[in-house]
Amino acid sequence: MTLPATAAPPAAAPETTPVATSTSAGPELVQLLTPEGERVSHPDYDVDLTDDEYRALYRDLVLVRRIDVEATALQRQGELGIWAALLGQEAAQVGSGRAMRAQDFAFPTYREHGVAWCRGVDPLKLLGLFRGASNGGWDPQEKRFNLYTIVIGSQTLHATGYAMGIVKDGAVGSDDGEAAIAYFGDGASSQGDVNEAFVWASVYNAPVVFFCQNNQWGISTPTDHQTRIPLYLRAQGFGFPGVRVDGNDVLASYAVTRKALDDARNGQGPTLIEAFTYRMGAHTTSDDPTRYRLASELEAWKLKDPLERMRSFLYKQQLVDADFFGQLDADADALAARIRKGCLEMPDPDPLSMFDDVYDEITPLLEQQRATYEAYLSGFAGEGHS
Amino acid sequence: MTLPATAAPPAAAPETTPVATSTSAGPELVQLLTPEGERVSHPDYDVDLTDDEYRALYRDLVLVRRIDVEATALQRQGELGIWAALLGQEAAQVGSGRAMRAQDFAFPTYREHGVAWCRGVDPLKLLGLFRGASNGGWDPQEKRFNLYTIVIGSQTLHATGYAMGIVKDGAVGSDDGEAAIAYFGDGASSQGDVNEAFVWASVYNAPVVFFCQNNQWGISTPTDHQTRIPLYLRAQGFGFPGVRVDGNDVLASYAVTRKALDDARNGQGPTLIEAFTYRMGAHTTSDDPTRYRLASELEAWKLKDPLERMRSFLYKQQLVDADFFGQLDADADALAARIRKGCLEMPDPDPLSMFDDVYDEITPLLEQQRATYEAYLSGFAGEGHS
Amino acid sequence: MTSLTIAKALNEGLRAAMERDPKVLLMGEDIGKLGGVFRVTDGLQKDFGEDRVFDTPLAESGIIGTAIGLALRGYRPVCEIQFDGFIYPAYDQIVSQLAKIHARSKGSVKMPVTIRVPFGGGIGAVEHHSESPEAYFAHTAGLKVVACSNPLDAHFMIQQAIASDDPVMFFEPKRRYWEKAEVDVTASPGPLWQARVVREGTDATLIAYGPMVRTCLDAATAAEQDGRSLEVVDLRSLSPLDYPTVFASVRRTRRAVVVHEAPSFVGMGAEIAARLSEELYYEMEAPVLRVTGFDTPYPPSRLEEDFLPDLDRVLHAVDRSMGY
Amino acid sequence: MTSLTIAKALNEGLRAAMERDPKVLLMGEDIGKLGGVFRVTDGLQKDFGEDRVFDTPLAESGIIGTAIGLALRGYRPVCEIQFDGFIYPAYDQIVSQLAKIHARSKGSVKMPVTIRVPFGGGIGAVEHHSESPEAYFAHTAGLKVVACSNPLDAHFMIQQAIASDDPVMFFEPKRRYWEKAEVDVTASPGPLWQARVVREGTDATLIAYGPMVRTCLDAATAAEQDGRSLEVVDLRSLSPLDYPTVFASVRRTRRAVVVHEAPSFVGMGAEIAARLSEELYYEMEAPVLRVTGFDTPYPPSRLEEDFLPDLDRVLHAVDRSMGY
Ligand SMILES: Cc1ncc(C[n+]2csc(CCOP(=O)(O)OP(=O)(O)O)c2C)c(N)n1
Ligand SMILES: Cc1ncc(C[n+]2csc(CCOP(=O)(O)OP(=O)(O)O)c2C)c(N)n1
Ligand SMILES: [Mg+2]
Ligand SMILES: [Mg+2]
Repeated sequence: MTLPATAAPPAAAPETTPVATSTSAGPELVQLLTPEGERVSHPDYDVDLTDDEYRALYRDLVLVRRIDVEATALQRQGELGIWAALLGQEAAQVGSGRAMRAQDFAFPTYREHGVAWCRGVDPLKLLGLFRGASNGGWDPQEKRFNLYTIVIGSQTLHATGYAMGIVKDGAVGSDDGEAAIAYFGDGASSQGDVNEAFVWASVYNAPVVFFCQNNQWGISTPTDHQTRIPLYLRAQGFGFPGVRVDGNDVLASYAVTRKALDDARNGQGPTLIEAFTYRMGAHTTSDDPTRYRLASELEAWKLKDPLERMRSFLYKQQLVDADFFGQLDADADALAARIRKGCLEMPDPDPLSMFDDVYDEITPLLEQQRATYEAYLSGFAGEGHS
Repeated sequence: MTLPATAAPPAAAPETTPVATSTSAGPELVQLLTPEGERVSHPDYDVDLTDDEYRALYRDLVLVRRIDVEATALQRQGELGIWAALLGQEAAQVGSGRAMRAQDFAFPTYREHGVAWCRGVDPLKLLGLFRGASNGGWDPQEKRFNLYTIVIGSQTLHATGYAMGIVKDGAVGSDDGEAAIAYFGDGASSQGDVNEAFVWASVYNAPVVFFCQNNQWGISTPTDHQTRIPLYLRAQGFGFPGVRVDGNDVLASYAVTRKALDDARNGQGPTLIEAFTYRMGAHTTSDDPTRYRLASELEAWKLKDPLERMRSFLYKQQLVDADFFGQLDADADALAARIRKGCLEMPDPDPLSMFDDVYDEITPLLEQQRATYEAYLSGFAGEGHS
Repeated sequence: MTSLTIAKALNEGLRAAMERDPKVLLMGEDIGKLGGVFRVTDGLQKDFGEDRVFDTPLAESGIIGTAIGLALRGYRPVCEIQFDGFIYPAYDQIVSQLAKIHARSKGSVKMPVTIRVPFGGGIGAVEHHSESPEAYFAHTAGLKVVACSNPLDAHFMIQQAIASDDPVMFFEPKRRYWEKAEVDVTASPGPLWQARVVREGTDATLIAYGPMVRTCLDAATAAEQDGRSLEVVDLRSLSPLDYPTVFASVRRTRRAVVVHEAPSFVGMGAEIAARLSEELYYEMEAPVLRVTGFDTPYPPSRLEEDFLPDLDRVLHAVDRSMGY
Repeated sequence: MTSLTIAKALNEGLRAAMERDPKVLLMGEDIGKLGGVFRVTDGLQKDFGEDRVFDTPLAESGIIGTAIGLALRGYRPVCEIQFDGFIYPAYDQIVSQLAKIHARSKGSVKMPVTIRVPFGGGIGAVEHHSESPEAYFAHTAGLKVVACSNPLDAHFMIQQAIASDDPVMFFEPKRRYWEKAEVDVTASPGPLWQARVVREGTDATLIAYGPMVRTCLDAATAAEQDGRSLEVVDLRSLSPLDYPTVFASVRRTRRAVVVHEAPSFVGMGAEIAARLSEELYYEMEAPVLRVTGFDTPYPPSRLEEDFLPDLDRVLHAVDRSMGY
């Protein structure tokens, strides 16, 4: 029996100019909150949060965006080497980040500032990385949030291996079980490592959730250059469930991730979540998106802004008042000020620290290079390696 | 909307002892010839061959097996370093190999002796490789059959790139179009490269057929350690068709491959074919399958022998007589004798040839190493590199 | 003569190669509309079409693996790897496939694939964007490895690399992309595999390639004030390595310092030092010294000036060499 | 004392490591029921269960990538790469991830991952089964690289590698797997990172590791007949490299020949020659010579005896060294 293609081949040969990426995700999209902030229901997913929790989610969205805006400004002022903005992806990140339970472990790429926030990583640590003062600097074990991983896709295997370890530890099969969650992008879906992670996770039935933020772009490359069918369908080829969620809907992102993580911890194995969202800013502060995408696309997506719809929802539900927003603005200002101050005051690392953590115990070669360089720095010409 | 897993998660955790691999492939199997040699029909596939063509296919099967047997014997006698037998996979290889048209290009692994045969590669060239006299030695362009590729999976990308070149050349879109076919195993399906090839082939709609011989084993590793769903379903995740064919049925293998290649050449893009078959021998002559699989499994598969069923078919159709078999035996004997003689007489390569084809033009370093070694060999201690 | 940056000189070189041979293809991540993250392919997709200049899926093994297939089909693919640190997923396709196919086929299959790699540090980037992986490839038989250091070379070397029937790893000194020089695009370049004495001197030879050539030239200028005359050799090709030019220089100066950004241990400098020590055993006045990045991962960028060899460290090594 | 082959000594070493620490896991292709293609893990799955000794899918990047995740979870994975030539698909995970995680995390994440690699030629195998990729890893900061040459070392070094909190590339001399020696499993081994003088001599030092140690010992025995006394140093650890032991030996003999199967260009021999030439500049009587595989892809196996350094080529180099 021939298996029909799940989608027809692309009408145009793929080498023709790509059209603007899709702003509509199709009927398979899980949504609990419309762009207008209307609560809608879904047969398979729901959230039942307290008023405080709804407010807290919105607060996260606002604060995370504020961190992002401040970091972008600091980069413009020369304080950071580069910054990868999460603008537009706040809901996908906060929704999934808050869906994690304390015992879960996240494996981010380089743009998961919102997830970092949910895991209690000080935003200054993130800035330290983009400033070039460190490669992260938080303790992954303590935060249960791995260091940022820049080589596209490689962290998906780390997450899978970690999840295999959860199984070996017997920490799976109940509501107290643990799970791992791997973040990656639409572009990353093409990497061999990501697909190997799918193989391993399915074969070992590992408790890992693959959370793909399809923000429509991998730098200048639209998603239709990475796949000709919706990305959540990739999971079909490996025999585990895939789901497409509205990544600009914090409630749906929360609900879908919560379910996938709970399934994983209960022994149901992996799920692929495609969070359909949009990178509203440049790829990084070094990028110039006007070279490759239309302003109209951004305009269309602005109507789906993840903060706006949650704000409307809170209003409509009468969960907030002017005081709430006043306090939140003040908190955001304070946070931004703290970040700015911390960044400006951030010391450069000690040059000699370069030699210290290459190995668990320093090697003779590095000891010699360290000593020579120390002597060199203090103006005494050392012997040996120059 | 959650996409249900296409198969339930494995009941047992995958780390428990794998059960013997499946001998039954499920109803999705495309079959045109039962193990008993009955011709059956299939709604989507058919062959309509002349009597000569039917006989020729059987002849191929017999001769290819004879080559294999002879090579195995030569290895046992120390004439080859190793041999990777195709025993049991003759029908998948001859069926697909004969389905290729003259203009198509095949990218084999290391076990495609049957395909090599169909492409007119002298079996002695294959023996030369396993003897250590060369790494192949035929001209891939002339035979439209690439050199054997031993690093698992890597040739699938070469085939895809070649197929992209077909598109660039405009040699696609009609019955005269060209296509590439990439051979690989069930084990190979786990490699990143193979999955990247699926990404690229689908995105570029490249005229390439992925021909996976699922012979149930990757050395000692059963297929259920590589995937938890049937392998032909992998294509679903990438948006192109997948089909499972009875790889012990030469007619079905022919029909399915013919259709996939024709679809490709006509611009329909890639197809994944899973040829469900069985490695009846050891992985290679270095391997000892008694360490990891049950004799009963082999016995079950012997009932599906690809030669037997074609032989029965020919008998039943009264397409053959004793003369035919007599002549075929004589031809096989002659072929085996020629191979044996050629192998025994095969000269070792000239040691200095080692330096010649590293680059298109020899480099000074290699020139020096070559000269020094030449002097060394002739007993004159040369200067320089020793 | 036009004044060109290295990036622009490469761009023009690519253009010339594409005009000359319709089989030349450019492929890589974001090289089309964006023109690559360094704009080296700027405008080429517009002018040559999406069939010849195309964005690939995000997978480096896929890039090199399909380039091999395209080469087998008669094309001459020029692959861009976005940054040095992202070449490793393609490592198998480069060292086990691309490098060996010519030998494996006894010369019947040519592999005219060029792999462009912006390499080295000094741009304040995050991890994996400042690596110098050239030694890995130089150690691999079957590959040719070159590095340009200035706009003129950039312009011609890229064309020569593309014209080569062997696979060429083409390293571009990313922090020098915006340095300008006059380029006579009508000049006829010497062989790709030849090193060049880019500054003459008598007291010691500085041996460098890629971004460190500029550093060595600056060091030589500075040394002049102290009355020291340093010769600078730009290797240009790392594999094959033009030892005759290097030997000739060091025979004259009798002292050599090799400079590169990559770590020292089993690096290019080791090879050059080993070979010079052997061949010029009776002719040198001092051991070959190495000035290199430290044997650590590339550090966070606030420390890169400490990590990278600079003028002072080069001169310091020259002092040491003169001390023998 | 028991007489053990290298393969069996490794097997017993793995067993001891697994008994000592329940966090030790073995993973790789065909290491379970089959016991690996060289039977190094023979019987271990049976005794320790499929949870601790498991066959993986056929994907080397997956093996190393998931081992990293397991290490993060507190395990000590020991990964088998089936043959040297199949390590390259895992290259990114090894050099960009595994090697850097300790530094990246400023020491907060340990990566006690051991990667076992049967390496080198001489077994009459087909392409990709006889490679010596150690230089690639030695050039990579953050990795430790060792090679055993005899059953005793095999037994203890594998245990020490597993006990190390740093990632260790563990190279096993595949053509020596079946060589036997007496092993006292109750002995207490010296540090993993130390080279060892395995034969004393006065005229020149042969420096080798892995499979070439036996070759050098044989050469030294043969040289004795000619009245020549050769010292043999087994490096054991390639990175870090125990230069003090090497220097001490060469200070005595004043001559050195480095021997390895890998190609010479930018290989381990280059590093050792460069460093010796610098440090023992006034103390050597001849340049350091290298006896290595040629700078070609590993040839078809009928030519491997030509490619591989053998006793004669080693002695020929000694002659050359003595000629200075
Ligand atoms: C292996 C590798 N190749 C290339 C890059 C350079 N690069 C950084 S981000 C990026 C695009 C990533 O796209 P996507 O996965 O969609 O993530 P996004 O940036 O959109 O969040 C590329 C090509 C890299 N970091 N790693
Ligand atoms: C990258 C790589 N890893 C490991 C090997 C060693 N190896 C050779 S064949 C094989 C199993 C292949 O299984 P499969 O793909 O099913 O092909 P089959 O041998 O069954 O035809 C392995 C692991 C290899 N050749 N290449
Ligand atoms: Mg993206
Ligand atoms: Mg198989």
